[in-house]
Amino acid sequence: MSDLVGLFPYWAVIVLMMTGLYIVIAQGNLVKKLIGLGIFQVSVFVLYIAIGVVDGATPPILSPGFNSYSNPLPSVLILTAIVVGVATLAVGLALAVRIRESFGTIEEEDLLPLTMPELPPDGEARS
Amino acid sequence: MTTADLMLTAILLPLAAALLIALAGRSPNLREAVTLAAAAGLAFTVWQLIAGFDAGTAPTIALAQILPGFTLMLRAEPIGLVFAGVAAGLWGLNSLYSIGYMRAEHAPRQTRFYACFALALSAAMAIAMAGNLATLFVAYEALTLVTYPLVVHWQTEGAIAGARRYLAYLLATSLVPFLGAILWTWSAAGTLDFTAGGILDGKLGDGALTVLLLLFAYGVGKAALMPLHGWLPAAMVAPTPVSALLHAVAVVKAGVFTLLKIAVYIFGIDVIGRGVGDVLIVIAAASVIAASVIAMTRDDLKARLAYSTVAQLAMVTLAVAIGSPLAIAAGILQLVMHAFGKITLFFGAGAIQVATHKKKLSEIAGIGAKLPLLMASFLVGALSVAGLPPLGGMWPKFLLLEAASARDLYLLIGCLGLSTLLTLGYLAPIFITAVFGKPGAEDPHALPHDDHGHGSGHLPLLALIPPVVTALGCLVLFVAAPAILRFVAPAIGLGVLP
Amino acid sequence: MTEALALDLALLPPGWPLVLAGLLAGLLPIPIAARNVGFLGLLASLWLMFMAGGAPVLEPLDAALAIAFHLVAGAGLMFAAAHEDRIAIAAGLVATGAACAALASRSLAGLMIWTEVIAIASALIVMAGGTQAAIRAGLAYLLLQVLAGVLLLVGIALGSDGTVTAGAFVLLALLIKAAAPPVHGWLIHAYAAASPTGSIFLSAFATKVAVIALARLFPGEPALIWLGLAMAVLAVIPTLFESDWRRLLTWAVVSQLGVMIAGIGLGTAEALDGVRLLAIGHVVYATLLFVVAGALEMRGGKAPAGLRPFALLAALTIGLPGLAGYLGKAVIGEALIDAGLGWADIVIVVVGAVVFATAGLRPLVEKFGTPGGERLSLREGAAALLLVLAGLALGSFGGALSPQAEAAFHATPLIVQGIALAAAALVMLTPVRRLLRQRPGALGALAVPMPSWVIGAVQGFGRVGAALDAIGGAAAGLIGGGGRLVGHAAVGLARYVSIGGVGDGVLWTLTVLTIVLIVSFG
Amino acid sequence: MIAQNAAVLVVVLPLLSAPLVALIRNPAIAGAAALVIAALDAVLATLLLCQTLDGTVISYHLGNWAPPIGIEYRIDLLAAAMACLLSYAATLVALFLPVSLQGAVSPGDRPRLFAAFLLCLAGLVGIVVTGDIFNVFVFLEISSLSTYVLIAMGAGTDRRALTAAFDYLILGATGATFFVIGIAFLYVVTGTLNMADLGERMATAPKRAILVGSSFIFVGVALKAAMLPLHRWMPNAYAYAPAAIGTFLAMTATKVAIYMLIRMSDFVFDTPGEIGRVNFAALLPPIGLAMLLAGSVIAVTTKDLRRLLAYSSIANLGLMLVALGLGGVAGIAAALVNLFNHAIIKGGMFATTAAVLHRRGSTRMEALAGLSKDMPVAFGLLVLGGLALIGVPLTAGFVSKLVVIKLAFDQANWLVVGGVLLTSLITVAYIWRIVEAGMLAVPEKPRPRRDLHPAFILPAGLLGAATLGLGIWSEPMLTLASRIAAQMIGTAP
Amino acid sequence: METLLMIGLLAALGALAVAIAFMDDLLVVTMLSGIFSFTCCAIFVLFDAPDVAFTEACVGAGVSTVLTLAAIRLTGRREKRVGRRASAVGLLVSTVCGLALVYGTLELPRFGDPAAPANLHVAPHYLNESAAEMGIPNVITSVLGAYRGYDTMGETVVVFTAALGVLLLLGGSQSRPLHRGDAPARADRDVILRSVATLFVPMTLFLAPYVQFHGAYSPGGGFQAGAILGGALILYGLVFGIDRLNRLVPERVLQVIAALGVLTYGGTGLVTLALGRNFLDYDALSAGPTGQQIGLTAIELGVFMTVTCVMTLLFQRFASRRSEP
Repeated sequence: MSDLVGLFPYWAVIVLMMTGLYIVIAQGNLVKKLIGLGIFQVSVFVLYIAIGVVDGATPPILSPGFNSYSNPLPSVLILTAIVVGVATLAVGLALAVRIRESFGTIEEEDLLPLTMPELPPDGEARS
Repeated sequence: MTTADLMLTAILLPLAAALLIALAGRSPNLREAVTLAAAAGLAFTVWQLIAGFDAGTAPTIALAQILPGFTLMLRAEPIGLVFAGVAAGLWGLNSLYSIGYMRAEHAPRQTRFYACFALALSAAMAIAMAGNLATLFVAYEALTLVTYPLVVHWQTEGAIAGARRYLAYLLATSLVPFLGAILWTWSAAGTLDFTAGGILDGKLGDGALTVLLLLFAYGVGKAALMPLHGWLPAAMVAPTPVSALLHAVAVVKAGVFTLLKIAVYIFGIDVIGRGVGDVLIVIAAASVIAASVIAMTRDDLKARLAYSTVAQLAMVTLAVAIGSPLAIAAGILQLVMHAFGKITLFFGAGAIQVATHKKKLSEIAGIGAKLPLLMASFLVGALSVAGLPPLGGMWPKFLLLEAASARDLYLLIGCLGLSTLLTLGYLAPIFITAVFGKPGAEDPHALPHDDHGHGSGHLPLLALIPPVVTALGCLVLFVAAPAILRFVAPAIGLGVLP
Repeated sequence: MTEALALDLALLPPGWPLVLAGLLAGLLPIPIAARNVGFLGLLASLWLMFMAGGAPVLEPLDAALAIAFHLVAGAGLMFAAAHEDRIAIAAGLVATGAACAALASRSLAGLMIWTEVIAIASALIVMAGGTQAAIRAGLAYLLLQVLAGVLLLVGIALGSDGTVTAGAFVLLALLIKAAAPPVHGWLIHAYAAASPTGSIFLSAFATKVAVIALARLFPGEPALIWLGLAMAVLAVIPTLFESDWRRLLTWAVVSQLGVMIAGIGLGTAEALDGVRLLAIGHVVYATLLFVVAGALEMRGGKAPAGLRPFALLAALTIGLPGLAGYLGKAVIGEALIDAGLGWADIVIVVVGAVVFATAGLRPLVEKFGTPGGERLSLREGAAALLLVLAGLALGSFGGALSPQAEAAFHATPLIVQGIALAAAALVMLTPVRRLLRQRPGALGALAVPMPSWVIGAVQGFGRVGAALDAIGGAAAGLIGGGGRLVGHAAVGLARYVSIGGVGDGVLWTLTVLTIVLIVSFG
Repeated sequence: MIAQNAAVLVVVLPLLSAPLVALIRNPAIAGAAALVIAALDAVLATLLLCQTLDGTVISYHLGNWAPPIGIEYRIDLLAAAMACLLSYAATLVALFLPVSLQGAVSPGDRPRLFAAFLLCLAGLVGIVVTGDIFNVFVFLEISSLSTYVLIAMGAGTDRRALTAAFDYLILGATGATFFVIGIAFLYVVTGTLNMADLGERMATAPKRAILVGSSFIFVGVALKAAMLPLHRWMPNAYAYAPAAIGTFLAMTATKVAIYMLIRMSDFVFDTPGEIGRVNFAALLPPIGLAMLLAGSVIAVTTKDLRRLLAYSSIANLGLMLVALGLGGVAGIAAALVNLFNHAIIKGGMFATTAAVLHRRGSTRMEALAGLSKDMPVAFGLLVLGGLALIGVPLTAGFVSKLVVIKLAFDQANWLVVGGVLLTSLITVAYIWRIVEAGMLAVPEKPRPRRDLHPAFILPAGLLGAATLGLGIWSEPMLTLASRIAAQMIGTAP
Repeated sequence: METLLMIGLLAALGALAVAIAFMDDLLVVTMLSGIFSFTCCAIFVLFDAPDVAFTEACVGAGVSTVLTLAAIRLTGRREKRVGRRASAVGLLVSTVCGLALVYGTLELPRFGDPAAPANLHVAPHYLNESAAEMGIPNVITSVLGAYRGYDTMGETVVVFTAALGVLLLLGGSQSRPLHRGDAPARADRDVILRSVATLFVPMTLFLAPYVQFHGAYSPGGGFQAGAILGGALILYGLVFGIDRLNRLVPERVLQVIAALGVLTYGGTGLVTLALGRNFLDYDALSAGPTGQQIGLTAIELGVFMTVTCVMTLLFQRFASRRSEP
């Protein structure tokens, strides 16, 4: 039972990861993919934070009266990762917008025939 | 100059010539003068090398190290010098002929043509003087590549396809079995240096050696051993001087020369002779016969000659496979003799084309009357290739017979005899049709000559002299063969000759 | 052997001026120059051979044969020049020179080399006949001679380890060259197909050199007696029925070669000298006959004035004692008698008489019936005269060449020969001869259709080649097709993995992760 | 001072100059600035190489916090050599970057593009020099983000650059996240992020977590290294990015991933060639061979020169993996020889392609017609590179292939021998398509002879010369590679 | 109790994720993902990581959601649902992979285990020594700004890179300014919204510096403060129109300040270098904790500048883009 509880956060994270990735895999809309990617990334945040938890501890802000603190390092790492995530999202969204403007769609199915390597180049500069 | 200097000169001179030719592209006369001068210079250099050769003091020149143990180095030795001599000697003639031919045909891209020709000679010289397998391989590949523009020269669809085939065969064989065999050798023997007596004895079992020898025989695709001969007929799309180069001077010769070197200095003659080469004997003999009979079916003169080359040079492979000093001597002589014979034939075929715009056996009936000297040369070349006395071509055949009889290979003797007859069987008709045939008799569709315009019957002197000279060469070589044998005898352990 | 050959090559062989002259003659564009070069070559060759200290190379009989060759060549040259037959001139000169060189050669290799040269030159002469038949015959001639040359070469090569087989190869080769049955067919077809000029040259060299070589290498080989006699008899029969003079002459040549081979088989010193003498004589009279026959043929069978005496002289030269043909045959006959083979002597005498009758007398009687041919030219006349004189000289002074020649002037042979010739004359000069009905190509079956066989063989190999080619093509196609199939499959697979939406890419990623995980756990 | 701090300056210089370059309004000045910065960076990297050549390992403590408390820059010979490769590649590309952007990117955008280029360089160098595994991730993201954007800039000539960038973004982010997940699993059982420390502490850690962690890291890096079948982003990225950027990526991006693979296998884990306790090395030769085959085979069918080169790169990466998988000092050395040589060869070819694109406006095969006539130098360089790819002797490519095959021979690994030799043939097939397209195809209209724009001459020429030079005089490269490999094996716990 | 809460929240996350997967209205999806982020925040708080929760709230739930919404305006709201071949395979592979991972977690230290290696090796140093070395109570800030300050600099650069990227993709020559009148529905006509916004924006303007400077003592710091200020500006833009935001803080200004932020951070490092110490060794600035604090302040300022400007910039680029092609 304690094992179950002790591992549950990890398993939840795994479910989240897989759901996120499944969205990326199975959903054709590029924005949706980015959202799926976001879920995937957030699941990693949860994973890290779960690693840093110490039973009965407080957040790592030193104050007298407490001597058990959670691990600060994962938090620091995840702060970084969150920023990376939003940066990636921003660039991805910008790309999606441009794709929509260039191709008229952001659905993978519709894009595939338009992006076949065999097609002649079709530059925006010229069009 | 020292031997070392001469060796470097032999390689660098054509290289420099190629550069100058490229620079002189604007002025055809200058360009061709450079070619001829370089050819003369090269012939002189190689002659100096041969004349001054002394096995005791022959130096080794290290050029570069590609990998530890895989070094580029040069060393002169008799077999290589013979090859170098042939190549250098025939280059000048071929160049003269090229000038006649290319100008008469109003060929485009002549600068590239002459430059690549010079490059090919440079590569051939490097092959000849390679001091180890690594160097030889490098030069071999270079030769393949620099001859590609020559083969594809006309750049027609057919030429492109033919050249593609040429390249595919040569690169495929050299990059897979040849390189593989080299590396295997390297791995087994720890060295790639050409060493008298070979480097593999005792390093691999006879079974492995047999496989290795086959890898080499097919890896050296330039040797055109059947069934990997397809590139040679395909390469006939090239201008005739190039075909002559491929067959006589550089490419195929480089192939069989490579095999000779491998036999003598990598395997060791005795090692092959004790049974390692037996499978190859069968393959080579079959190649001789099969290529000969296929040659009989070819109407296109150059294709016929190409298959002839396949057959004739399989004899060198055969010599390698028999594995006795006598056989190797036969191989070396065949290399020389076939060079002169076949270049004569190609000059002849090209000259026929220049003079009459005809390329096929079925079209050339009766043209000989206008070209007596040419046809006489052609005859001499054909007879020499067939191995009839008193022409140089007899020597290798004879020595091969002797070598075969020494090993009691009676079936092989039969094959060799048959091959001479077959050779006449496919070469004689060319001469006979041209000289004795009645125009139009054999080909009812043949047009009267006058329809072919300016070219009819006129043959530039420059396209005529070279075949005559090489035909005379065939004669001279008959007498000179013992001298060649004496020159190479120490290297291959051949008994004393007068 | 290599050493011996090398030595042979170190010296210029006798006859080289002729070879050179021949080459020049063939290539010089001016006919007159070609002819004159030829004469110059002949003179130079003779001078070198006999006056510049070259004589010791040759024994007297060989020297005589060499001179005969020169004379024949000279005659041929004159005759050929009259008919502007340049290839025949050139090749003939080369053949002459080579024949002389072959005579002088002391090694088998040298012999081989020069017989090959003769063969090549002769093949050219045959083909110069220009007809389809000539070309076919020429090719067959060439291939057979080369086959013989190859056998010779093999014999030499085998000879290096001294086996008996080597000898067999050499014998076989020489017999082919000497037109022994059953391979005599090449000669019949070739000589007949050649131009008249050509046949003049042809008759002289190739077979004689082979005979001399046989005499040197295989004297006293008993089998050769039988072979020779059979050859002589077999070949003489068609002469009775053949109406084409030159074809008839070719049979006669074979027949006489049979006599020579029989003599070689006997192998005594007397017989061998007889063979040599007969060879010399035969060179002269056969050529003379070909000249006459050629001259007639050139005029479409219309006899020119002045040819008939030459025909008569030619016929006489065949066998009349005191003329060229008699001496050798008589010496061989005596030798046969000495060896207790008197019946064989009878055979050769009869054969000789038949030849005299059919090749000499009967044409004389029958072929000159239609006059009106163009006048005999000076050159043709000179050619014939030269040969007649040669025959006379040989008949007169031939005895001096060999101590054995005296045997010919004993009573027996003279009487026997006289009877035989008389009988022959009797038959031919009376209507009895009509009993032997003649037609062109009679008994052609005896002249084994060699050219067809050879051409057939060549074509057969061609067919094999085509089949091989087809098989190769099919194999290449199969391999190529298979390769393409594999290639397409590979490309398809690779593209499937490589090209597509990003979702699939992530799916692949996840799949790989799963696999890696499972693999690493496992 | 600069010498002591070169370790950090080599990253910080381009990192901090990028914002400044982005602010410059004049594209010409910005381009020049980018060039100067890249060149200075190359000087710094060279300095590092000199410092580490004798086997010294530079350990630079950022913020002066000793590892594993703080972040450490740990520069051994491999890192220094990689830094050199990256910075020199950037310098050479910066030489023609402005020219190759003509017509593709509007002048106003260029300064920002140059900034992104510098950031990309900084990110890659940062990955190479760091000794902290999380720091790897941060700099990976810097380089990745800038790479996505740089690729998308190709939209000026081909709108598919956008989808290529997007695809790469999704896959790249997935890969990077995998990497972070891997770090988490390693961290949870070791408590450290310093790679050297991690390596030591892993010995006593629970195995399964290590397995999961290393699997994630392996797949994450494999994605970046375009390992089959995770290579799908790569051809599009190279083919549609602005030509100069494609050149830079071809020379650096996947190379850095391979570097990570080597680094992970050495620094963090037990045995070189192994990642975690699993012998991932065993996976590499089959994957590598599959890449060799697949890359080459597709290259034969492509219709665009840059795409062809990209697929060819996949094949060459396969060769590196094969070498790496063969293991040992020799294996790593062979992989490194391949890595550097391929960067040079492919860089030269991409640079030349960029020059062709600049003149022709297209790199489709049919656009190459007549190239040997009107751009002979460019054509010559392409052929030279092609020959090197085939593995023709006297080119660097031959050395690359030879070391691998020789090694396989010595190990009697016939599959590798056969596979590598056979793929040379397919290489011939696709290289010869270039030759035929450039030399034999007849152009629709003759063009005047206008060879490479001068800006391309130096980079393309230098790389071409190096292709030849390293093929003939390969000793420096071999020595360097074997020294690096020896050092890595030596420092492994 | 905490355990149950944790389980409940995690289960909610899972449910949200699944819901997101099956929704085809992107607007709804975006809102759900915002809720997802907020739920995460709750979990982070529960897991003793208030700083992360703070940041996730600002960045994940706030800025990300706004950016996505702005993007959806340009790309279309509806997802085209096509039955995808990959989905079944994808489901299968995800499941298998998930199971494999579950298997892989079995040996992990249990959740909250104080004896886990992660809690024993490096972290104790931060917890035990940072008070002496830094003199500030928030260990996360210490680690972020000092011990792993270099990572943070990289992170700042990542943010800057994102801005650079979006500018390259949607700005400069690629910008498609709104036509007059086709601006997105302006919310400033809604009195309530405007009033609330008028209240909120200044408040956040104050909140931001607080979070910035109090970061040493409580959750917060440059990132959070930047995100808050950026969020405030975005709110301003949302409510009062993007034109006014653009006029208030022009793109160029934002770009310059963002760059300056990076340079401030890097410059601090360079200053320490110039003072003869290692890069980002704040001891160079002053001895002991003071130096560290000076350094921390400087770099936090840099982060703040960059994050604020970049967030605003990102929103600007999306929001001020014409939607019709």
